[in-house]
Amino acid sequence: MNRPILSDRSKRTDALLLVVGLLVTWKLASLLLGADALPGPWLTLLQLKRELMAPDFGAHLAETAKAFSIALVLAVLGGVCIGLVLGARRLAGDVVEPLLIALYSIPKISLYPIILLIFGLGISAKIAFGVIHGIIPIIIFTMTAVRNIKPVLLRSGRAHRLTPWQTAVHILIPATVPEIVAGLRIGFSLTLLGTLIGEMFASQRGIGHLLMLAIDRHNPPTIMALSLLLFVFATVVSIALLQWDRRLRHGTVS
Amino acid sequence: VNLTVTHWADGMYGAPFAVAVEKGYFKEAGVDVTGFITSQGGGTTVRNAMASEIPYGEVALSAAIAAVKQGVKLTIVHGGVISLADNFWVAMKDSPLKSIEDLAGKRVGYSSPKSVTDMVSTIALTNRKLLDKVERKTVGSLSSAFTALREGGVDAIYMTEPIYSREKENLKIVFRSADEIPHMTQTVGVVRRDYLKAHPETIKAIIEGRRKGVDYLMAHPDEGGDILARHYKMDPAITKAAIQNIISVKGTYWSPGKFDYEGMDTMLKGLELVKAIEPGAFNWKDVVDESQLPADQRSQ
Amino acid sequence: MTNVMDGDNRQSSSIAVSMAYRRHRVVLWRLLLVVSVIALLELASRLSWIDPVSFLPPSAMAASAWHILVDGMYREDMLLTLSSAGTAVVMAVAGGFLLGLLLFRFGRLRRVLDPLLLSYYAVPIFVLYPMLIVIFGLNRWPLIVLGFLFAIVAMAVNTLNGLERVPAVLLRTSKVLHLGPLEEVWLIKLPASLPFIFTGIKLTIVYSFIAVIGGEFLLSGAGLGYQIAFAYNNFDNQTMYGLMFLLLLFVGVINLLLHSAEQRLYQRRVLKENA
Amino acid sequence: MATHLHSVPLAQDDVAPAPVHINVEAVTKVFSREHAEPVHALGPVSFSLRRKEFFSVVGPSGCGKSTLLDVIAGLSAPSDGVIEFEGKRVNGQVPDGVAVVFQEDASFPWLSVFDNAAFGARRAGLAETEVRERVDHALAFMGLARFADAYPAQLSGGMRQRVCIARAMVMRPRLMLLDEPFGALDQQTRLLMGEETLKLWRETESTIMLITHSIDEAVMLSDRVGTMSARPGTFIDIVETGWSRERGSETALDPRFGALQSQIWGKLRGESLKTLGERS
Amino acid sequence: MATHLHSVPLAQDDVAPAPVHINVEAVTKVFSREHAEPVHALGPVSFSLRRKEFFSVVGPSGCGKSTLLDVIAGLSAPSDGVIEFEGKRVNGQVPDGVAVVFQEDASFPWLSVFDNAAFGARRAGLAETEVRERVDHALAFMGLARFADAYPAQLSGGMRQRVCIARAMVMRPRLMLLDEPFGALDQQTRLLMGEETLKLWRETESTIMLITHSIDEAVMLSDRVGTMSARPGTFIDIVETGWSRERGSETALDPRFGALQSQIWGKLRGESLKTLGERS
Ligand SMILES: Nc1ncnc2c1ncn2[C@@H]1O[C@H](COP(=O)(O)OP(=O)(O)OP(=O)(O)O)[C@@H](O)[C@H]1O
Ligand SMILES: Nc1ncnc2c1ncn2[C@@H]1O[C@H](COP(=O)(O)OP(=O)(O)OP(=O)(O)O)[C@@H](O)[C@H]1O
Ligand SMILES: [Mg+2]
Ligand SMILES: [Mg+2]
Repeated sequence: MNRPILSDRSKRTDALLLVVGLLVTWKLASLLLGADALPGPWLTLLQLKRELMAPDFGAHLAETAKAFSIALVLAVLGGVCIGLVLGARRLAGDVVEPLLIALYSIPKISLYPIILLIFGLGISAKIAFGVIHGIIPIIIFTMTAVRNIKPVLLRSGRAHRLTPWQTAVHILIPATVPEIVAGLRIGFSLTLLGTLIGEMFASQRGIGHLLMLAIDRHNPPTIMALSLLLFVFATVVSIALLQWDRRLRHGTVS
Repeated sequence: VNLTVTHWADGMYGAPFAVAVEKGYFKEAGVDVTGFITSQGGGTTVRNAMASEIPYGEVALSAAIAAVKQGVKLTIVHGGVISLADNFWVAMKDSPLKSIEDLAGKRVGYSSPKSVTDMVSTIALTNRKLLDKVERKTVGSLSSAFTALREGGVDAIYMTEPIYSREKENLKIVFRSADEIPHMTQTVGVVRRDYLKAHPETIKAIIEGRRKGVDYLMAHPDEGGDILARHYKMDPAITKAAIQNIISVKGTYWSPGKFDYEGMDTMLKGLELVKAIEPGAFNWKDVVDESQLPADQRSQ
Repeated sequence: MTNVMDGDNRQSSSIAVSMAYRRHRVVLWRLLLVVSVIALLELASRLSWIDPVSFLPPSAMAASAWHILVDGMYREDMLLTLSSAGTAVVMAVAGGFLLGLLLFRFGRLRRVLDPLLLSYYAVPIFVLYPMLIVIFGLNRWPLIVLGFLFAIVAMAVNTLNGLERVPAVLLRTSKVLHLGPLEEVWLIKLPASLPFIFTGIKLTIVYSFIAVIGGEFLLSGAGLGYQIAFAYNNFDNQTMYGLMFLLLLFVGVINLLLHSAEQRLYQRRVLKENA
Repeated sequence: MATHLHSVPLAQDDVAPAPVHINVEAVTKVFSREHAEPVHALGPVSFSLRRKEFFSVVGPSGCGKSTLLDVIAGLSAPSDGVIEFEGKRVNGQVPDGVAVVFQEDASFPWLSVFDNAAFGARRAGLAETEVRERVDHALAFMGLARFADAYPAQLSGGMRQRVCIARAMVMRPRLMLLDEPFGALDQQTRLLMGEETLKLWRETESTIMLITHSIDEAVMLSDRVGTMSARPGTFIDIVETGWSRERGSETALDPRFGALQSQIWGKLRGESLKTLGERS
Repeated sequence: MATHLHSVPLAQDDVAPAPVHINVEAVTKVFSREHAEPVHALGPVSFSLRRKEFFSVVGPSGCGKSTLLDVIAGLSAPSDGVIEFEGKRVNGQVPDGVAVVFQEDASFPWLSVFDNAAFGARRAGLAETEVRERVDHALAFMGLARFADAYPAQLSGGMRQRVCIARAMVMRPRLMLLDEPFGALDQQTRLLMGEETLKLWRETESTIMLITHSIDEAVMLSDRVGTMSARPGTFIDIVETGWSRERGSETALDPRFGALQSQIWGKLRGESLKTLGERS
């Protein structure tokens, strides 16, 4: 129960270990599969540098960043709110959950005509794609967590005459922070994925478009370079969320 | 405004558009074209085109036919790419395969059932009476096709320009689709019907601009290659090689606007052959409108 | 107790009705919701509020689905997809659970891998497809592995969430009772974290299907996903919505079965009040 | 407003009949279980509490005491019967002015001891200085001053329970419902806490209903002690102790103490035997 | 094997010195907390239990009783010191033949009462008929016979605790560690359970260490009672009661009972005051 407190140094060693381990695995895989199928780390980095230097890369990045950040805000706010409601209202949750999950499983690309119809071409279609990809996992994670809160904590909330809003802010959310953060982390990545997929279809700008182009033109170095970029970005955010989670959790786990 | 062009940036269909934008032909004709939209798959491209500010696009003929058959209200207003000059079947450089006849007993990869590559390989092999001697496999997109070829999963795959020109050190052409099927229309220009009625002059301007682009391209293929390279963000050597490669094949590739009804019929038959569409009467008269073409490009 | 339960007949029959309502209200509400949404869509598309080129009335979808089923023309594709997705689900559930356990057990491993676990969803996973072809060859396995890779992390994360929520006193009890590591997993950790595991399984199913079908959609030449994509590109709304309808129905039914199994397990643990 | 008063006479040191603070009438609770016969947990129970009264409930394990508390607090609806608090019907909501300390540990693991104690007061919108003052006082009162910055996971069972009492105390409620709040405390601390509760009760003038397992505690602290039967719990006896408001642990020396204690003891013995008597 | 015996004389009815069953030497426990000074929770504590002894521990809330139990059971490692059970050092593992009932509710919510009680015995590989027999007996013993098919969520707090006791009982352990097992029971049930525990103890011949908050209970049931100081808990007193093995609740009538009770009471008062005395 009393875990040794980790020194910063061992944390740093862990991180280093991870990065080195990944690079080595990558390099080995690349040697094994051939640099044509899987460009190695160095090649990818060079390509990434080239991509970053491209004059209009900034515009693509900005486009994606804008669509993604809006989608993320919508997915997170919507997902957490809906998840809280569905978790707290057992009946509503029971009714809706299986439907939500079933709906989520249809290939979202085939919803494209409908989205095009509603949002037209352009950024709002991309945002919609991002949101529909990211929101459901956030809802499900939040809902599951809320349902598993110790009942006596909810009863305490009622005994303090909390409004539903207060209950959410002061009990449901803090009691479920670990799961919400896990949901956010998955939701974050899936929203990004959704936005990219949206860009592959509905746009001539953005990282997703570049990626699709690279796939269509069969350009493995570019594919790898962009994937690396996305991966590093998502990892950095993931680490930040994790750190935040740890801060919020102090004392909860002994 | 944006125009929709299928396979913009990874196919050769966009070359006249790139030239027309660069040389200001569109502006001269009276439309201010600033960019191009493309997307995955023919159907999406048509949908995107129909949803754009100017609901016009140069799209795959197969997608246009399917759309019309399903009741999308569009009109075909000009011919686009009317030969298969950019379409090859290739093997690895060190492969012994040299011609279509060598494919007997081998495995050939096409993208997916009912696709144009399915159709082209079916027609070509049928013409050579090889269809039952060749094992045809689906290999998906160019990336996975390439991988399959390299790993020996198949012996030959489909290939298109300008990717071919980029990869040509590794590849050799087994046969050219255009040699087997001389006439086949790949793309056409389509417009939403109501828009055509309301703004015929815009469409006329687009067709005119594109035509000048085609003319320039034929007259100055090297400069055309440079322009295309800028728009596609590619190495000019590659685009130049691709254009040269296409021009070297006999017959027209980029139609200045004129329809090639024979090639369109071939496409229609081919689609029926691979069961991509239901067989049945299809009358070009109902969907084609030649009124916006320059006089010299009309059929009669 | 008897004098409370034995009201007059009318009252007890109204109690019976309300009990029946209680027992089935979830199903009733769900039905009501589905029916009203479908009715709305039907109305909207019949009255052409929605462009008929983009959308079909649900009744037409159902009819088309029925037609497809009876006709059997896509049977092979469906079986292909279902078997691939099914394999992916089984692998991902087992693998994800194990991974979750490992991460829970080895804090260091977890600290090392944690940041990667979720960020990998950000990379469009089908860029891996060519590599998978190299590894597994030109067959169904690359798709199955795609489904597996896409789903395993959701399962692992949920397992981890669940394990973290196992009350410490139960783990201490298991130590006192000398349970071996396997027994502890099977008899304590698994049942105690079951709600989270269930969520994991549900998401696993969804993700496996998404990846397999999405993969077919973009990369392959066979399967439900490919047929949907083809119908989509061909503006063949009948077939596309018919197939989607079948898919929805199938995943929906699986989920409902899971949901009801979960409910049955839950009932014992959760306070069910008759107020 | 119900004017029904329980038949037990009022405490001697009250001159005029104190107004009814809470009134429970013919309340029952039946839990239905799926695939099993329903459990009749409580009642019918009828009684009322006077304003500022200290009322204790004792009864065998599983007889429905916690259920009764839930129903009174408005945390669960009775299957039958009516509860009125300050003249208004309690209806699926905890009325204003009521604080509850549950039998289980209800401390919020994500809040420090200080924030736990401050929780209710902050939600009620008290000024932060006022909150700080009250919480400091309550924590000191509970012997937790040095643990203000600790988190519940770092406390012993009894300390956590004290955190919950502090949280209720800070609210200065008009009615306090305490479900075996000293259950995890040692006897001596329990005694001290009992005396402190009396002091609190006198100071704040709140009505208290205390569920306890200790007959001594019940007799020592209360104006009246209700004894419940085995499940389904009903009151088989409500005795008036007759202590003055200024009482303390010295009541234990009063000759009546022993008599009251053995009266309740006698009643309870039979019921507990009944509960355990289901043995073969 | 350690032959060190505690200096307190043996129970009178033992003729020869009983062998040492468990030996605790100079054990301390310090919890380190992140961003806060470490908490010295326990010790140094040294004592030993004889085989078949009934030993009770009383002490103020938060003094380290549960911590002591954890350390003895091998559930957490001491910061310092050595524990030996049956001559073998306890080393991060619960030794065979030890059963523990925790202060918190440790029933498995997904198992029925019967399966909860049968859990340990089934794991130990007993034949199902044997398991059934033992469980039926234990549940009847605990007054839970009619709830064999219920699930913990449908039980009251006291009933759940009884389920956990039944689970430990079914194991027939050589050493039983009970952490305030009757905490959620009413006084009368508690008394009855205490007597039943004595019966169990005599029948099964196991050594029992009981942590309790009730001095009466401790004195009534035990061979020896240890009183702990405020945190960090150490034994400030270990008294021998001198009851015969065949005792029951009638020990309360023994003249020595009162004396023992007030001796412990006296020691404990100061410590509890110290604990609560941190108040301003
Ligand atoms: N949710 C429920 N479903 C079914 N039965 C229940 C439920 N909650 C309580 N009961 C039953 O109601 C009875 C009374 O429970 P309650 O918790 O009120 O007892 P209690 O008097 O507080 O006991 P204790 O002193 O042990 O805490 C018990 O027999 C229990 O089995
Ligand atoms: N994980 C922990 N981290 C920090 N401090 C702890 C931890 N666990 C216990 N403590 C501290 O150790 C001390 C003793 O705790 P313990 O649970 O042993 O008390 P106890 O005697 O059992 O009390 P009670 O009678 O209230 O159950 C307490 O002061 C508590 O704050
Ligand atoms: Mg209770
Ligand atoms: Mg303790």
